[in-house]
Amino acid sequence: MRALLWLASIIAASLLAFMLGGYATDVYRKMLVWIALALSYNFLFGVAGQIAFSQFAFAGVGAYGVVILAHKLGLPFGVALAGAIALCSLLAFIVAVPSTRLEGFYLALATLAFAQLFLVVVNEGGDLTGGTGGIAGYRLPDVFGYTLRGPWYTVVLVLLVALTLHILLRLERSSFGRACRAIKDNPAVAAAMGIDVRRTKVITFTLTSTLAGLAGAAYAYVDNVINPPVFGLDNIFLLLFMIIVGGMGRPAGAMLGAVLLYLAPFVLEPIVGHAYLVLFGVLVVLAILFQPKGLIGLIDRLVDRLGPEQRA
Amino acid sequence: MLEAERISGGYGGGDVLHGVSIRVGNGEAVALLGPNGAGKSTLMAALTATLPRRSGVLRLAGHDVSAAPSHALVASGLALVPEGRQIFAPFSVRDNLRLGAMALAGRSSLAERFEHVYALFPRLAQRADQRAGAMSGGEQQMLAIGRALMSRPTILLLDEPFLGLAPKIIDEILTALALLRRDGLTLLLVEQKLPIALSATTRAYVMLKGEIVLEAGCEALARRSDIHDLYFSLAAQPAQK
Amino acid sequence: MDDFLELTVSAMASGCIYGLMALAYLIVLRPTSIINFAIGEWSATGAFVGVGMLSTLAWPRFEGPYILAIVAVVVVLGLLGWAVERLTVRPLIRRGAAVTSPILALLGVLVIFRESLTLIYGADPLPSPPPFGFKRIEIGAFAGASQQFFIIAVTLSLFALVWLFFERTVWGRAFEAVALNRRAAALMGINLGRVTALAFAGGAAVAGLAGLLMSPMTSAHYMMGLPLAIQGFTALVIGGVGRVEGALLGGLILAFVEQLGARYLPIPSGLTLAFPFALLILFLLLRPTGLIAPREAR
Amino acid sequence: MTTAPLIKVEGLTKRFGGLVAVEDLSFDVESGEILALIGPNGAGKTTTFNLIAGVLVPSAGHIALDGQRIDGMPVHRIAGLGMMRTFQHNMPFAGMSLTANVLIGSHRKLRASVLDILAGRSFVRDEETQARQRAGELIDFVGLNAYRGADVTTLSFGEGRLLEIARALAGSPRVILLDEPAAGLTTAEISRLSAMIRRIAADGVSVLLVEHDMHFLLPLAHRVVVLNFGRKIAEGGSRDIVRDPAVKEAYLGEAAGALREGAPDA
Repeated sequence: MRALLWLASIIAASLLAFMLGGYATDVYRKMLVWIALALSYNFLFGVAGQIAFSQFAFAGVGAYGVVILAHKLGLPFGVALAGAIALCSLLAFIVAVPSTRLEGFYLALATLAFAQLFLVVVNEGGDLTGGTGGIAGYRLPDVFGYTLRGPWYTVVLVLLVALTLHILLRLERSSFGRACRAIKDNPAVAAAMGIDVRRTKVITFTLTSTLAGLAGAAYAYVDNVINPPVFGLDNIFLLLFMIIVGGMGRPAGAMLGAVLLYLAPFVLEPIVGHAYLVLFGVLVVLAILFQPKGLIGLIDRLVDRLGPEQRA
Repeated sequence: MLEAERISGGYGGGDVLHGVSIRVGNGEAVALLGPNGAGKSTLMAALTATLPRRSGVLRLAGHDVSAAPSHALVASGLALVPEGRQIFAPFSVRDNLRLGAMALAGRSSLAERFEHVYALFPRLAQRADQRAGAMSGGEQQMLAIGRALMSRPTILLLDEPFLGLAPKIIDEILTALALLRRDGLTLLLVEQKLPIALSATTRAYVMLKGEIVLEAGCEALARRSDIHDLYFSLAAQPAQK
Repeated sequence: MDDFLELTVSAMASGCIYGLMALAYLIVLRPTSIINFAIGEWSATGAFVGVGMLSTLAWPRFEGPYILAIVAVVVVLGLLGWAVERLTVRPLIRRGAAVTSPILALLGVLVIFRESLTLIYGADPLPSPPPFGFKRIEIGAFAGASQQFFIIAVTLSLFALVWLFFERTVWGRAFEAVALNRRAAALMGINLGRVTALAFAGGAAVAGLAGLLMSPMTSAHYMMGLPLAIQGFTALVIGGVGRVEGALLGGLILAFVEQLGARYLPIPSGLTLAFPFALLILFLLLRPTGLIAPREAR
Repeated sequence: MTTAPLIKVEGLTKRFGGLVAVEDLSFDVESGEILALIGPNGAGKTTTFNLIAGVLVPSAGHIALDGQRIDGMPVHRIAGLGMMRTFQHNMPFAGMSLTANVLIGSHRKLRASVLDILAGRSFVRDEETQARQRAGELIDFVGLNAYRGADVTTLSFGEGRLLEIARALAGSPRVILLDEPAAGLTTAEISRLSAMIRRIAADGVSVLLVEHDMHFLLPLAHRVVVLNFGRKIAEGGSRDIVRDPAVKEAYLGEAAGALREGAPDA
């Protein structure tokens, strides 16, 4: 039953790819990447309670990694992709081991510093990273003989979201997810219950950062262009806001927040111009003040009121 | 002077205090006795609004101050010497005392307060510039009391001020409290040990498990043979209506 | 050698700005435990308020309008900081929300401020006139732009004032008392809500002043806030999150490392941008308490 | 009771700066024994409790669990060896259901790694099913089955205390440490708690508790250790302890009063 639901959702989301054209496809694809990133960030921040600012830096490692390995160094695509993801995991692990030792908001600062370092390195990477201009003019090679172009690449992105969601849901519903939530709520008590707090934090950080790297690698072939600003701090704020507005700790909330905040500018910009960003800020403050469970919490309440008997 | 009616409250989900009522008359010295865990310190926190009261009425000199925040209570004459002294260790003795007078207006009264406290505890005057945390436990306790007196309170609450002190220091502090009483200060003393309470106060409440189980004059209390059993909850708890 | 002395002046000036930003963090952080990233945007706001003031008045000479600009920045930013505390932080503290809630809410405030600045002043940088013009000044062996000396003088005076406030006034003591022991501070009759509001107002005013002082070198620009926020924080971590003098020390160390590195290390200039981050990571990992440890509560 | 003690505390000392909170304290706890630590305020009970639970590291002396030294070990490893605890102010994991809270207690017994979970290996599911079953039994045992799916923040204080106990038991502990378990409970709740603790001990689990409520504690404890000023002043059965003059003095200060009167001009 559940498997059928998954299949139906994937097919529906893929079919949409074939119906959209041109500009809409581009919007749809980027939205899928945002959803994938929001999902993994939600696990890290919403479920495990780690405030990190490095999600886009790891997406950048994935994107730059695969493009450089495949197109600058000419490695076979499969090897390049695996290499980029492995690099992500390794870097995330190196960042996580010392910084998860830090209490509270210091993790945020350490990861912020890492994210900024990554940008400096990319900007100064010369020919290898293309500097501030980034890298363009490459194309996704055939993968196992398949040419993934047009809507078919959108299907790849749908599968990316499905895979991310699948992995994170499996984790969240396991003893590991429980341990993460316990640590978020009270690390000292979690430790007293026999949970290795640091180990759990390191695994969570490494895993979600690797998923971000995968999303970044996928993003590299959306426009076949990558450049530094995409992986900067502005986007990490937006990602954070998506989760706060959608509902911290809930995958459905993260997806909802990602879709809404990604699409909102397309509606709002013609009306209010850049002021939509101010609205985002206001929305976040209001959410924290009045609706800490986010939109998904609001929907829960609505569902409760409409059909309390269904939820028992 | 101080009237607390049916105060309930506690930390987290549960109530530590179950409808506690006490009265302290003007110029009176009252003891709050009871074994540890009875809720005495929680009551002090509730009376000074450092713990949110869930229900109950608090009146100070006839005025309803149930909704007043801590700093307003201090300004209206209620001061607490908290359990464990809670002095500001890195600050000098003088700075600690000065902070005690935060609620006080006017420079002349400030000088008068310093004089008053230094007269009461001459040792504090000698150590005015010393780092408070470097003093002995007894001196720190004197500082804690002196600091509370700086706000010119009309009622002083003391939460186990004698804990862990040498008998000589205990006597010094008892003497100081007697002087304060003579000058008309109202006292509410939280204490676990009977003899000390008896020597400093005239009336006592006994608290057990968040409830007042006994109210009696100190002399009558001293004659009761079952006080020890009461502490250990072995005697039938006398119901207090 | 001349080269080095000139660099010293310029590093001192940058270090002072970083130190002011660190101080702005510190004033808020110490009594509330809240890290307020929005102070970066508040410094940008300060720059715009100051420049706005100057451009409507006559071309500034220090005797006249510039002091008005400074006053305007301090007053406007103080009010803004106070308002932000009232509207976002206080309700969260009242509710007993986790300390991350106000920090996240302040990230929302950050975006509100930055985007409002672009809406009001546009995305183009506004040139900011320095109070003493663009002439060079030489004091003994030291030489530099007049603005650099101005920054150093104002910062050192301000730090002296703030240090005196914390060490010598009862309200400064009250701030520190709240940091040491909130409950005992409340029992002294200290109004915790007022301390928090004052902390935000003071932090915002200091940040705004830093922005104004910085603006003749970079122009007032809506993007100027974030780098300042990060550099200020780095300075704070280096110096230690507990003490006023640590903020200044941290700022100076950061600036000297940056500028000496850029001048004398044989690496591409762009890479020197990495110094603050490398330094921040190093300190977070090796000495998270910073160089000057906060006072112990016991 | 078995021959070798399950917990062995020897020469335990803890200094905070100049203050000696616990000094040269030694005692044993046997398997299945209920041992209570009591003493007036400031006696060092909580410090001792935290030393044994691994929250604090002793300045001197050692603590062994079943022959293995545990002082200085990280808290989660001590729990992993089978020492579980409750907290004086209930510490439920907010935002998790009651069942999930209890399941956290079973963490030390679970073998599934992240890779096992991601690979969807079958033993992971079996393990989880078993843990859930055990959690269900424990929720029954403490009498909270009406609240299984409830948000734990809605529980009363007494119910929260029962949850703490169920959560600690979910780890199938060899020792359970109870920090003032009766504090804040009603009389009816306390008598249920007593019965529950007796049953836990009867299953061979050692119970070490810090407690103020003598009414609850004296009939319950097999043995009582009395502390004052960080030192052990008495040890023995409940009745003997209550009548011990040193204990009387520690609590009521009669001798201290006499001493004060005898002191030369102070």
